[in-house]
Amino acid sequence: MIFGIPITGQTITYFLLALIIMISGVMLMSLQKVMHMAVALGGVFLGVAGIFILLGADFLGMAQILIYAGAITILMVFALMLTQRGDDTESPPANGWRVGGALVFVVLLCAAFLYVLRGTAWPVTQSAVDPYTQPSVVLLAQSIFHTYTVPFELVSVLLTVALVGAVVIARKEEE
Amino acid sequence: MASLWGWHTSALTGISFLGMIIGAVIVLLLILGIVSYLIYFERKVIGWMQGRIGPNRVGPFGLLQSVADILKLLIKEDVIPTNADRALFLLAPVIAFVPSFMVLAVIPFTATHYFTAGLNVGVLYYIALSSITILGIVMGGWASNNKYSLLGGMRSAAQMISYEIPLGLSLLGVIMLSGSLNLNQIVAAQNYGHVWFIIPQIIGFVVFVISGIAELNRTPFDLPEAESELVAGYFTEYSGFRFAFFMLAEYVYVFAISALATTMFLGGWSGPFLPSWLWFAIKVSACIFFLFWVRATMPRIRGDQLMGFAWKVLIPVALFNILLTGAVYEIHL
Amino acid sequence: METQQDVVETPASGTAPSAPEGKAPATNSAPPTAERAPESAAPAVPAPDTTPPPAPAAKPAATAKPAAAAAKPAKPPAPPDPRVVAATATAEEIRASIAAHLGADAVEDASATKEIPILRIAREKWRQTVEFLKDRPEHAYNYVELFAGTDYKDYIEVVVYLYSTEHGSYIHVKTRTPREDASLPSLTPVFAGVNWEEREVYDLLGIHFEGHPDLRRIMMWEEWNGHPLRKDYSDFENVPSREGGQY
Amino acid sequence: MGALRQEEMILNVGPQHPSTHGVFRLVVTIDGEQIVEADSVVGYLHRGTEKLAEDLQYTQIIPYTDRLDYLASMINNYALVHTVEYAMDLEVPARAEYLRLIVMELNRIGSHLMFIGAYLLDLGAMSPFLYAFQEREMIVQMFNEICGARLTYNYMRVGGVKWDAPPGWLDKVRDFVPHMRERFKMLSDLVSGNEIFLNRVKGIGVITQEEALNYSLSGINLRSTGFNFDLRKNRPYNLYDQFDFDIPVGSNGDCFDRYYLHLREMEQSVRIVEQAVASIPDGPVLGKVPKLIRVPAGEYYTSIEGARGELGVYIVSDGKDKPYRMKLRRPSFVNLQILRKLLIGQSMSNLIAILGAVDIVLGEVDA
Repeated sequence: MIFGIPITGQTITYFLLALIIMISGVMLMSLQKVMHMAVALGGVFLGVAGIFILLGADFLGMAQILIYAGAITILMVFALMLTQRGDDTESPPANGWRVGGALVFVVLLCAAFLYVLRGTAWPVTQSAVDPYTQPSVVLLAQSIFHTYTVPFELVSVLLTVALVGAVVIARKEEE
Repeated sequence: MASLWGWHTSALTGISFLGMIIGAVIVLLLILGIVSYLIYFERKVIGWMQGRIGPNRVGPFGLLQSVADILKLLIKEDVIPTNADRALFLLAPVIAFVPSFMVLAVIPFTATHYFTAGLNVGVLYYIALSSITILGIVMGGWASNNKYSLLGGMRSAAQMISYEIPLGLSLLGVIMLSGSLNLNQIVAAQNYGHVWFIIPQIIGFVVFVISGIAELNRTPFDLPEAESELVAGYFTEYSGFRFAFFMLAEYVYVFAISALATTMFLGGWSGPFLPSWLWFAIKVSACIFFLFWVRATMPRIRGDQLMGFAWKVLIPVALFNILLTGAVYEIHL
Repeated sequence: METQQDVVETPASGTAPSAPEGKAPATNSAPPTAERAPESAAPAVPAPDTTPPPAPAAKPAATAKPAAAAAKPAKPPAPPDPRVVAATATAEEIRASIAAHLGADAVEDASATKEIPILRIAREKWRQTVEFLKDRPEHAYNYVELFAGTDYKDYIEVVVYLYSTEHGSYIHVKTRTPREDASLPSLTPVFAGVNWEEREVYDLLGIHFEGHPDLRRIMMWEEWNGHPLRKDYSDFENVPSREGGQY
Repeated sequence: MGALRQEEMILNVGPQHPSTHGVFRLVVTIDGEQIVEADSVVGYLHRGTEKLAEDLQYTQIIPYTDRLDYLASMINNYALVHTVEYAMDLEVPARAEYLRLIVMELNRIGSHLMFIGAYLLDLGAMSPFLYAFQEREMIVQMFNEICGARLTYNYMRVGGVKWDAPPGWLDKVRDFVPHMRERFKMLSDLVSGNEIFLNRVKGIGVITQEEALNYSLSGINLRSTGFNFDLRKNRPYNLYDQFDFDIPVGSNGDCFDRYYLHLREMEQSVRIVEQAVASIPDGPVLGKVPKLIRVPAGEYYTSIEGARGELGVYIVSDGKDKPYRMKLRRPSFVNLQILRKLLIGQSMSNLIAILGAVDIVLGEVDA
């Protein structure tokens, strides 16, 4: 027990993942080259996926890896490869005001987060999802295809319309 | 023993965690052995298909050829081009290589499910992690600061993202029939039904094989490393053990995709008389042989044709297969 | 130009001595027939297969033994090769045709080697004449077989072998340029296929082709000194340089 | 969208590149994967054969011709000796002419086999290359027996050939004919109907007849456009007018036609070899030739149908035992010029299909 948190495999994993996300996030902001930033972003996505899996949402975690860490990161890298190299502008040198301002901002932000987190009464689910007895895939499928069938279908129609619209616009520009 | 190897059914304890580590190391070493002989097997098979002998100098029947090759690659100088993006250049082979081993965690090698993580989203896990490899390939191509590498990396990004979609869609039919994303349960479902999913899912299987070969970047879809056009594609600048990483990743995926095909469509480890691991080995070998056979036979497809084929043929066919499976499933049950 | 006239006046017996430095050997085998050609044009048709010639001891054989064979010079008045006679007649016909359209000074000389008619074109009219030969339907020489340049020490000669895919006939046109500031009109606008050939001639013989779209060295690199196929080229004087330096 | 800055990339294909089959450099400017400019850079293999020849006696030049189109050295040998014989009006014994014809046609088969293998290798098919090499090996072995070399034969002499065929050699050639016929079917079945292959070569790199003539193309590059021009028929040399064979002609002028004509042409070569072996007479293999060959003063040009097109030798002689000037009309060099025109506007993958089909040998391009 450290700071009232039990030391279990789960907590260790959680903190490791949190560390990965934070480091990747900081790198994402501080690295010089756009390509490196994209890779750091991939690290953030992977860490988030790990958190999802830790919380028993394994389907969501895998979807996160597949779509965000896989497809979206690669899409960004792909787009960066097509653009010109060497236009990575040097960021202005850090001076005292900047660093100080950033520190103050971070402290204020952390305080605000802490206040909100502490002050909210989080709902606790009674039936903790056990990945072995009740796969999250089944739960997800039931809520999508039984409980929320109509909204789901409406969303898919919306997406199809958006897709067709995008194709039409792209065609127009081609001509 | 049961507690050591039983991590796929029981909760995580200290002893099963140890077992997990040991199991992972065993699988790693086993796969390394399999892969090095995969390369030997490929060279021999293609050699025979072309009226040659194949490697026959190192060791009896050339059996140590791959060992010698890997050893040579490991002790070679690690060349990093001057103008390469050093960090990414070093990182890329690792990013490409690690997921190739990670995907093997969910493959049920035997009936006892030793060394197998009974992940409930096993199929998705496979597809998700293998997509990370693309990132490694693209990064390697970009970081090399070589035009051939860049073109190879761009081609593989375009190709692998495109072919991931039919690959995933082709597996959906199997998932619908078995009602699970867990590879163990997919094998079990084939045993209950006494029919391999290749029979009801023949369309899905064909789409799977084609897009699987494309995912592997192998002939006839080996554009990213088309040696007659792009020299060696994304790993043109790589040498030594970093090159070996890319190479090994490729061959681990050859094994992995064959294992996935076996599990999803060919009944996995199940079969009469022989032990389950042997059945698995036989089926995987047959799949691998098929890949080699295709490589020795086919010329290379062209880039635009490749993309057109994925979007205009494979994805519609895979979608149609899903529709058909759903309809038949509804009517039948 | 002058040497050419010399040769024409000295018949076959004088061939070997007249070309001691390799000057103007081009028309040596043909000269005696130049004037008589029109009369004897009728009978002979240019024989297409020439490897096993039916008349081995014809006139060219006589000229073939300049110094070594002692017996041969004894029969200089050998009958003219019918192939040469016919070809020269053809050459004269074409010369007349060119003269009618491009002026009498366009063709400087008409002769023949074996069965091939040879026309020597004035340097200024080089491109017009070749274009004329290509475009006129009665000539239609639309295919370049050979494009070669030769350094004759006094001048540089460029030779083009033209073939008419329509008529199945060949012609051999050439022109001359002085060695100093050697230049010729480029044939590339007429025949796209001589592009590299002209670049090669420019590279190895140093003829500047005016109007060539892309006149660069092709075999040697850009910094190379001199033109290797010129007869006065020496490895020692023309030390190759790279990036401006010597090595 | 017009405001988007388009960036072009310059890519050096070669001088060391798997598909250039030698030291050939192609500087392509690509926009994405589309070629907007292509500049061929040759000369890396330039040995100055023409300059060297000016200091060599005619017999001494023959080995240098071996190095030009090193896949068809016999034909190169013949191009030179043929011009010298033509200039000197030499008569060549019949048996020598037959032997020359047989080795030239065998060499043509070997060269075309090499093309087919290498072309399919460029397109990503690995096996045909090795299949093609099996028959090529047989041919090379036969050459080894008749002249003692596998690649640079130096077999022909002015007035004949250096060696008569060893005992049993002609029987080997005779047995080779039916074997080769069988293999044609196999080679053709292997890829000619493959959907992927057809998609890559059909309609790609189309040359029109006018272009082909304007660019002085010869050989299969010209015949693929449907223009029937083969010097073996149009201007017969050697004994070609005595044998029965056809000139296969293409219709579309695309890469497929060029590939397919190579296959078809080999069949005709086999026909010629079959007839020649059946009727070869006995007799001497070297005619009565002076010890020191002197070509009569004058300029001479003859050309023959090489494996890659019209192979010509132009000799300016001043009556001495060495040529005053020798110019080689190398078909690969001339044919390669059209590459730029074919490439612009194509994609990078088509580059390989087009470059391969033009069928060049760098030893010949650079001379």
